[in-house]
Order: sequence, then structure tokens, then C-alpha cells
Amino acid sequence: MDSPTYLALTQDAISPDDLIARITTPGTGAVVLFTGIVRGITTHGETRQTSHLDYEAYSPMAEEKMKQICVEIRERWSAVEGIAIAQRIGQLDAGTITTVIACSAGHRDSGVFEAARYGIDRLKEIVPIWKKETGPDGASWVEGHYHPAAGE
Amino acid sequence: MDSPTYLALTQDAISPDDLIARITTPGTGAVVLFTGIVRGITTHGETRQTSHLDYEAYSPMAEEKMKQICVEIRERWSAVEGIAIAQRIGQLDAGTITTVIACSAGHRDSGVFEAARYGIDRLKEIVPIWKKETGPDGASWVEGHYHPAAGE
Amino acid sequence: MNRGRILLFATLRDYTGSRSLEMEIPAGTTVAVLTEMLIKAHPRLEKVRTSMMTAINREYARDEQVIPENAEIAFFPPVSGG
Amino acid sequence: MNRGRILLFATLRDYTGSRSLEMEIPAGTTVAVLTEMLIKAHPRLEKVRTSMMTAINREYARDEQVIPENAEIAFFPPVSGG
Repeated sequence: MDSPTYLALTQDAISPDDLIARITTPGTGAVVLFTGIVRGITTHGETRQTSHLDYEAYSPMAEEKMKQICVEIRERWSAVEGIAIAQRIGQLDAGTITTVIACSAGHRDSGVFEAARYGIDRLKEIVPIWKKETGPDGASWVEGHYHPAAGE
Repeated sequence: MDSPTYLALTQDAISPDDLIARITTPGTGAVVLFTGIVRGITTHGETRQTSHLDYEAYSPMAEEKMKQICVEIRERWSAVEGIAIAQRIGQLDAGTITTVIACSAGHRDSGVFEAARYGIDRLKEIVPIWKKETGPDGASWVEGHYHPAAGE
Repeated sequence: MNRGRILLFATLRDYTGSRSLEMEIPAGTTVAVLTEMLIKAHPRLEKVRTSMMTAINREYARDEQVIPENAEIAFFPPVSGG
Repeated sequence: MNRGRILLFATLRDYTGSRSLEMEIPAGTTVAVLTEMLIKAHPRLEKVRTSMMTAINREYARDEQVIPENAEIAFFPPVSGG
């Protein structure tokens, strides 16, 4: 079984088309892709507007943690073939793709949905990336909540 | 809340990038996209090779049923904003995207994963499309199994 | 009496050699009866009798449903898209 | 004694005004002790004391962990990528 892995921490636009092609193997019949997008309007709780987000990363550790997420996914869903994880950094305007997690497998009942969901959950827990939100009232850092265990 | 719906039954290549853009609204923070791809090698059961699939559709009914799937998704996951469903027909070689179901929402915990999963499950149950598989041993129609109830 | 047009797809098209057929459909004909008429006219359909499905006006139909006049009628095997 | 380089991100960078700091780190210094040294040098960090995290050589570290020589040390708030 081919097991392509593609990781990117990039200032450039992320293309789901490109990432899907990178993880499509001769055995691939299904790809599930999650993408995060900069929300212009947030209505959870109080409604607020966002003009852009500024992402920064502790790049070498972020790349290590992205690799680790791939290992964790493969341990949990052995039928997953390819995995792509991309995170864009820099200033990203509302409507822009910020991150993509995509998993390929032979069939859709192989855990690809769960694997992609797990991937984005873990990215938001352990990959050292932060974002500052700018809206009509100025800029502020978005607070994370998760505290990884040592070595997690 | 914006609720874009995009349906396509097409002979042309399907672009996930394009479909994601079509269902991204000012409130969109998450998109989950499923894509089906022509498997060149199938290892479920006996291993077999596929050179291409030929898809045919009962187009007007297929378009009605794709609309119906959107209604069913919106009834079940009210937080889903945009929905795109595309199915390519004609001769599709191994490695080619055959179908895409994508759902957008404000947040990833809103049911977008479940909604996309439901969408592809329903597409394979009720949308009148058939495929014939061609491999080294010739061509044969792929057998479906689901029998929709009257009016389903 | 009503001259009806029947659309056929996938294996049913192969077995009948046609994408569509015209048949005389007496008033009051049910889906079940029309299915028998079709199999009688095209005996190769016998082998897909239990799996074939019928749509009337682009909606899955019941066996006991009466075919309305000027209906769009389609017969096909279980779907396999995606 | 070991002159260590500490990387700072997000709010911690704002509060210290620096992307990285150099500090004298005595042999045997633990993460907890280094954290106190950092807050003492940059009192604005007091308000993120309970939330700040430490990575040693690109791995999440324990409070009682001793900082090895020539380690890559980073302090940052809980992550918020995606």
C-alpha cells in the first residue's frame, strides 16, 4: 500500500485540488478533506466581524508535530493511505483557506472521515501556531485552551 | 445565514477548489469535502485492476435527487450553510475524481463531517447513476444494492 | 389506452438493446403489470426481475401504483454512482 | 552555567517585546525555575503564568524537567492554529 505523506507550513495559497492529487494512490477510492477558512462574520456568542487573521508558527516544532499527527492517524486507522496536512501562515483575509487536512483510503468506510476529523482536532491541540484576529475594534490574539502533556 | 447550493452533473473535470469557493460564505469557518476517485487497484476481497469506469445517469431524476439530498442534509444539520454536490459522468480513468460532496459551516463541530458523510451515503443510495467497470478481463456493470422506498 | 415511453438504463439497456421503448399502456396499468409486460417483451430481463426498479415522473414508484397518463417512466437496476 | 536562547511566540513575544532572549541558565535548572526567572525578568508575563507552555528541543516539557545543555527552549501560550 502506498502511503504518501505531504506536510506544508507555507505563506502561499493552499490548493485542496493539489493536495488531493498528492495523496491519490492507485488504491485510492475516497478522500476526505477538511479545510479551515477565515470567517468574516462569527455568530457563535456575540456577533463579530473579522477583516483578517495573522498566523505565526514555531516552524520547526510545528513541522515535527504535523509529522506526529500523521503517525497518530496511521496508528489509529490502518486503512488510511495518504495524508496531507497544510497550514498557511501570514496575514489571511476573510474567506481564505487557512488549513487543510486530507486523508485518502480505498473506501469511505475505512475511517477516512474520522481520521480527517482527528487530524484537525489534533492540529488545534498540539501544533504550535497562533493567530491574531483583526476586526473593527482592533487586533487581539486568539486564546487556545489545550495544554498538551509533556512529550505529547 | 447564506445557504448556497451548487449541484452539477457534468462531463467535465470536477475541481474541489472551485466547489469550496462556491460554498464559502462570510460565516464559513469550516468545509468538509468528500471525493470519490476511480480506484486503479481494488484490494477488498480479490485484488483486481480497473482501467476506467463509464458513468451514465438518468439526468433529470439525478438532479432532482441531488436537490433532495440537500434538503435532507439541511433538515438534519441546521448549522450547515453551503452544500455542493457534483457527479462526473462519461469515461473516467483510474485516479480521476468522480464525485464531490462538500458542506460548509461556521465551525467544525456543527455537523459538517456527518453531513458530508450522509451526503455521499445518500448519493450512492438514491441518485440514479450507474457505472460500468473496465479492466483486464473486460467490462461489467457495478451492482448497486439499495432499494429506495417509493417516493424516497 | 396511452402510448407510453419507457426509459432504460445500465444493464436494462444492455438486455433490451434500447435506451427507450414505446409501449401501449392500458388505462389503470400498475407498475407491477407494466413490469410483467416489459419482461414478456424482453425475456432477458427475467434475470433482473427482482432487482429492477421503476421511477414514475422521476420518483421511485410502488408496485401497486397506477401509471398516470403521459408519465415519464424509467426502469433501471439499483444505482451505483459516486 | 550555559548561555541559553529562549524563543517566544504570540502574546509572550508581545509582553516581552522580543522574539528571542538570551539568559544564563545554571546547570540543573528546571523548567519551573526557568519560568520563574523569565517572569522575574519580564514581569508582564505574570498574567500568563498559568497558561504559558514550555517546549524543550521542540517537545512539550514538564515543569520538573531539567534543561539540558544547548537546548532549544521555547515559551508560548496554548496554540490556536487551524
